[in-house]
Amino acid sequence: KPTPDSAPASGNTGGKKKIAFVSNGVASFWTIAAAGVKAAGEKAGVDAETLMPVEGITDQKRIIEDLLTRGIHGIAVSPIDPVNQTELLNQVSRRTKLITHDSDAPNSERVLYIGMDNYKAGRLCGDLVREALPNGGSVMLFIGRLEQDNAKRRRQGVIDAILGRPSNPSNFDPPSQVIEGNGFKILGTLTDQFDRAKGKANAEDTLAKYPDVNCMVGLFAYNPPLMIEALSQANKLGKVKVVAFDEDDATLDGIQNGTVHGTVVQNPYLYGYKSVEILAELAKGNNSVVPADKFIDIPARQIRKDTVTEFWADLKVKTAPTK
Amino acid sequence: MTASLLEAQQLSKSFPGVRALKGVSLRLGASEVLAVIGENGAGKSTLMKILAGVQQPDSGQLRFEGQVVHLRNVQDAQQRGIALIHQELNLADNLDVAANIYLGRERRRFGLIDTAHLCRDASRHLQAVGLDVNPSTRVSTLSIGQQQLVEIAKALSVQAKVLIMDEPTSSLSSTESENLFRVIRDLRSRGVSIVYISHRLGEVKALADRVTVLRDGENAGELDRHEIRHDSMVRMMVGRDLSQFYAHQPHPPGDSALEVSQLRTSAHPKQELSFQVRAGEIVGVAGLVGAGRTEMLETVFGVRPARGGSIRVAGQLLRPQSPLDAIQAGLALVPEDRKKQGVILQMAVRDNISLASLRRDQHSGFLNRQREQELSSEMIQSLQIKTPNPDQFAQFLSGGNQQKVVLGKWLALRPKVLLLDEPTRGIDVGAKQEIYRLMEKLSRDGVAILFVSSELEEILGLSDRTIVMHEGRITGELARPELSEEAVLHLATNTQAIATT
Amino acid sequence: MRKVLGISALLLVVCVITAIASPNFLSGYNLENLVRRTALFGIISIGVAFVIVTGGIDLSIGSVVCLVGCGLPWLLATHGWSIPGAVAFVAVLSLAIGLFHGLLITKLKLPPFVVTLCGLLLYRGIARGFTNDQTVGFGAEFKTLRLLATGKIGIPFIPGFSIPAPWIFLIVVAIVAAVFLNRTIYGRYLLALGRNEEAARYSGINTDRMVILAYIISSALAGLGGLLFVLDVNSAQPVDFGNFYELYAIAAAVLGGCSLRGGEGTIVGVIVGAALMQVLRNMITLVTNRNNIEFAIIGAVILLGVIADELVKRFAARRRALAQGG
Amino acid sequence: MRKVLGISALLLVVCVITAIASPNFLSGYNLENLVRRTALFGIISIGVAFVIVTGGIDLSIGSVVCLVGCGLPWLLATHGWSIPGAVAFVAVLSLAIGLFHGLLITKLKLPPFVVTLCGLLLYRGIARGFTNDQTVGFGAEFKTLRLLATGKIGIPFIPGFSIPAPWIFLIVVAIVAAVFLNRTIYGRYLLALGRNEEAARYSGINTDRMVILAYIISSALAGLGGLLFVLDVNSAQPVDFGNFYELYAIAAAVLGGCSLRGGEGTIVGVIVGAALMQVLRNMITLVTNRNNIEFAIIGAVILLGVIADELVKRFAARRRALAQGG
Ligand SMILES: Nc1ncnc2c1ncn2[C@@H]1O[C@H](COP(=O)(O)OP(=O)(O)OP(=O)(O)O)[C@@H](O)[C@H]1O
Ligand SMILES: Nc1ncnc2c1ncn2[C@@H]1O[C@H](COP(=O)(O)OP(=O)(O)OP(=O)(O)O)[C@@H](O)[C@H]1O
Ligand SMILES: [Mg+2]
Ligand SMILES: [Mg+2]
Repeated sequence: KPTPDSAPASGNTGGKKKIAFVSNGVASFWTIAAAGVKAAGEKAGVDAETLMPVEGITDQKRIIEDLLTRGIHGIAVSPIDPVNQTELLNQVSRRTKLITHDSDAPNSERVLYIGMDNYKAGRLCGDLVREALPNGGSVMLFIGRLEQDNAKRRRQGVIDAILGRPSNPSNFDPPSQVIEGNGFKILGTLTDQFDRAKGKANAEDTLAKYPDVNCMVGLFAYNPPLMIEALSQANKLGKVKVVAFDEDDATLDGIQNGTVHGTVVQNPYLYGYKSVEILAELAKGNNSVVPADKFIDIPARQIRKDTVTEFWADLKVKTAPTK
Repeated sequence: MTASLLEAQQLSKSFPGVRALKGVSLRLGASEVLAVIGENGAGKSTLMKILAGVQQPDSGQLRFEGQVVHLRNVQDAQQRGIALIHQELNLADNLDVAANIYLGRERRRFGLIDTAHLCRDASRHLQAVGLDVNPSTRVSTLSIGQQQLVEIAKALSVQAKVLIMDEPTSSLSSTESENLFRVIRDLRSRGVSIVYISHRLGEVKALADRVTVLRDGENAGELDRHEIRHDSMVRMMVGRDLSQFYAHQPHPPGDSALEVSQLRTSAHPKQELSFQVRAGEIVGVAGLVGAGRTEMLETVFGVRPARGGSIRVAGQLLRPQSPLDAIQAGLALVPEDRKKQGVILQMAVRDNISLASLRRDQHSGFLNRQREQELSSEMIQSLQIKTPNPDQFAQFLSGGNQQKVVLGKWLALRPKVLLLDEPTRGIDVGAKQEIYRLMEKLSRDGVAILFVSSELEEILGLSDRTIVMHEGRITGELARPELSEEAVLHLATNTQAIATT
Repeated sequence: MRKVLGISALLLVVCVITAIASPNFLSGYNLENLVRRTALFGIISIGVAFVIVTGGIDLSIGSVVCLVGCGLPWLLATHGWSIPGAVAFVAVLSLAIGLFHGLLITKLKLPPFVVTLCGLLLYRGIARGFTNDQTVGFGAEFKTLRLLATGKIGIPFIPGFSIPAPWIFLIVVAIVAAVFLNRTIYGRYLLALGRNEEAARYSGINTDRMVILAYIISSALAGLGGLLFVLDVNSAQPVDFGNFYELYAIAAAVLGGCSLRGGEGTIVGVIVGAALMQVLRNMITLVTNRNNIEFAIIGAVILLGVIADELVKRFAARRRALAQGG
Repeated sequence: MRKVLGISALLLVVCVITAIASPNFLSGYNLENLVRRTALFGIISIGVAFVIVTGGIDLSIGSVVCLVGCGLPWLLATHGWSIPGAVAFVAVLSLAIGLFHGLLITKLKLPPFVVTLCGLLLYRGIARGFTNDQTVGFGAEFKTLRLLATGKIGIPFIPGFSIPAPWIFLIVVAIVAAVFLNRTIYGRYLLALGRNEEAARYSGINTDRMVILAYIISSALAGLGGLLFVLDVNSAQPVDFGNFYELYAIAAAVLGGCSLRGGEGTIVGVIVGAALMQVLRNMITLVTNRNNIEFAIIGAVILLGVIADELVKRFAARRRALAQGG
């Protein structure tokens, strides 16, 4: 066992409890979560804040270390690389209350995991593709990055559902391979490293390379809007089916006016809200909030034309700036 | 005739567009001072670079101590005992004097540089060349003349058998030069052979045992000790006779063109400088290296801020914040360091010449290409600039021709007051004559000329009046009748000021 | 010209290879896309070329793209400014940034690398600050304004290909820039001071003012680029919008014959350089099925290109020397 | 020395402010973290300082960090190489990269900016290629090897603070580098050729060899940095591992008094520069509630720092001149 570290186990005594919510990067998705964090923090009477690392895993580690220095009563982390970060997470869990959200680290000593199963969500998305193309067709996938665990699983879920394979989250199809089956042809997976101009270029290049492509699937929040842009500039809106992930305004707008078949939404607001709520309880010493399977499921949902208006209105209320 | 120590046989060397050497031969005996002379661009520096391993010949061979040698690089040459002082300064000015002197030959103790030892050795060589600075001074704080002395000290420290000096005195005044000659004679008496290049024929006469003359990249002839005379050298170099020396014909000056009173410069803020130059007058400024002459010109020209005092050009008060202000008032300055301040090496000769006049000749912001072309052809012709065409980059011109390009740039402006800082530095006799004639013509046209020179001959021959400086102040002014070598030297070295005007 | 020749040859080779490998490369749609992307990157590359000509460097370009790209939709969509107001504001902002850089570099003599590196950190940070890391965009509005980037002008006799609007911007910017650099005294001043600042100053050139001007041009064109980029893609995320674009811009300028030592540069070359980078990226997506080695390929092609260029140059020089010597 | 003084003063000010604002800043745990991060960044900054001293630049550092950082776990964990084999391999790889850069820059006379920019694109691309964009890491294994980065050495009389192992690496590297640069002939050659390459060559120095050596040192230390970084964080993603580190390294070197014109640099200054950047980031997380303006603050502080430094220098010069003139 390592020697006990000298970090202050808790922050300044007296004041409010401090809770931190650490994302795996910077995105609108996380700003919705931050709204949940804030709301729950106010409700529970704790100091809750959201931190987003810019530079990947090194940066996430640094932020977590600095939070421990500052003294924190509870921390919710979306580990970028759950397998290799187990040790770091274990160190954290020895000093403060740790939960994981969005992406789990099952082998670590985290108290519980809040989130959804990305593979399952991916399958929901794949089902939307099959709905959009009842007679099959060619599909191109777009995603920011592939090396993140949640991205990999999400993409795999889409592929497996499209091909009608049985559920097996440990599948992995190489991104450069063309996969055929079940009447579908998955042309490939293009990444853009969060460069939007590149993301749009990927969609355009797909239209150039495969003028007859039937469906485009955008798996990171900003991908579908870029696909819509490319399609509209190519006058192909409506001719190529669009299936989306997450709840960007342009995506929801597209569903409303029929250019996007549907999207799969997670509930980042609840990730943030639940994380803070539970950490606040844990910090008080109330362990009864921990379920037996240490998993709080916040399932993904499919949004189609019929449900989009209601969903959007609710989202606007939750993320409205509170004065 | 002594046995030859270093021999070059039929060396040829071409650069893109130029054949610099066409089968040149040269012979250097033991313990002799061989002067190599020739017009600008004759190929002297190229030949020397080949002798010192800096460049390799296209054909021909070298013999050293009777053996055929191939000098692939500088180390090869240094190991054999051949050292070169380059025409242009080549110092790392971020390092101190001692580090520069021993660069590449540092003495080490336990693998580390023995700084104390280096400084001790360096100060010996500095003393020899008469440079009184601490060996641990950063070179960037030294004036050009001082840097040149550092270069010489560096070459001395090599303990070479053959020491090649390419225009070592071009920015030295007579005192430092005399010092150098003493060193050279001393070296010769200790068995060192010296190749000496200079455009100052007086020096050649005083020093050389033998003279080799180059013309257009070929041998033009040799002179033995007893044949070395001014006219014989000039004839061989230029291929014809030139009048002995250009003697200035004074003519009555006009109104005051430049009036400087109580000017204080940033280098010597305690000294006040006052003088006047009238239209059509040529005023020389003499002094030792570091006397503050360059500072003075640069302050008048707005390169450096004045600390006080006033400048009037044709009666108008001028407060130059930049050279642009000075130029617009009718001033022009041919700066001392042509490589840094004068010429833009990677730019065509034409563009260099037109650079300062662009503003005047512009068509509401657009270039006037035709005028540029005219100006540059005019200057190339009147200054006899040796260049294959006006599009040639200045960097491929010989040093002297670069200097003419700089002169051309300023003459193209037709200034009212022309400030010249060592205008003939590194220029051959023929071109010098041209420049003197030009100065004469300009002064007849009413241009006021203030020129700094470390060549006493030039000061004596050209100036209507001479200002002498010492340590930042004007120690005296000599009108033409009082002008003599002794008088100038007295004022330049003696701190006791003689009452001015 | 010689320098432009080498890079143009490389561009041609890459185009021919791609056209053979992918029949869709020469489709009107793909060419339109390529032209638009080249135009966007070309504009920012021309800007940085001016700074490089002075012997300086501008690392802040990507962040200026980000600041303008996030600032414009933020002002328009989030804060309801009028279009003229918002555009004028980001324009003035870009100019002010260039002025700020130029003043620090000339008056305080700070190294351009440091000043613009701080700019790189600062402006993106500011954009992240005011947007609070939220994605900003136009949604379905401002269609007319967006025509600046998404509009197309049909050509009568080539069906299937229309000129993307950014290309018009690029052509105008390029012509003005080329005339400025080669035909005006100020361009000559820039070239002169880029090679020898001191000599230029002694020749009566107000070098400080010219250097400041170069940084203003660079920031202004980065701002224009940022505006067109965001109008094209419709939304911007402050964390990554324009990331690394300074490197692409500098690479395009250098490929196009700008010397980082200053004093050299041609506008045509810069555009060809920008086009080369875009064609390479396009090629990788069209021809291969994996785009994760895209940067490796771009790096390798550029490197091989400059190596080949250098070797050809040497070979030619040797041939000439031999011909002359014999 | 004067240059180091300014930046040290700035570091001190930032430390004092942070210590006042956050009582935990001076805790042993935090100091340990700071020392470890400074050590990691300090090592790569010292490397680039050598290149900067020659008047060159190395933009490939971040990508070398990535290549080594991904390559090591890939060889060890994914391919089961032995520890000595894998470490030797990445070491040789780093040296070879430096050699490659140096040869292109000296023998082919390609500009360092271009060569290392291509390196930046190339090496990360290669890492992405061989890992297929997958995260690589050590998992729970290689604990002993990882002690190189995670180990701590207790100090008898300061409880609660132990020296992180990377600090030992930094100290060794720094001492060797400082002696090399200031006391050996090779260091002197580097300084000389950085200011005036021709003068150095005319003095019989094999300048090409020295320049190559500088690039080898830079890549080697980037490789060492990459190794320690990945041992510290336990896994690496080829897409972002080491992203922008070249800029941080160059910024640290320049802050620490290296002139990008070459010929100047102190090792101590570089370490202080690296420390300043780390303390700033630490401060932002400890003191403020938002870390998205972190880069804005770093940029602003560096900029204010160099501006203040310049103004103080000028003020002092004016005082001296006045004293003299009066
Ligand atoms: N690197 C080069 N590239 C092209 N041409 C060159 C180069 N070096 C010298 N030349 C040319 O070779 C010729 C001889 O030049 P060199 O420098 O040897 O003349 P020089 O006799 O030393 O003249 P000066 O008295 O002016 O110093 C000149 O025409 C010059 O322009
Ligand atoms: N850049 C500089 N930095 C510091 N001191 C300088 C600088 N330039 C000149 N000096 C010093 O100022 C004094 C005057 O130098 P200046 O060059 O004006 O003299 P000069 O009479 O023209 O001599 P020279 O013939 O060497 O040019 C000298 O002592 C010199 O060392
Ligand atoms: Mg010469
Ligand atoms: Mg002088």
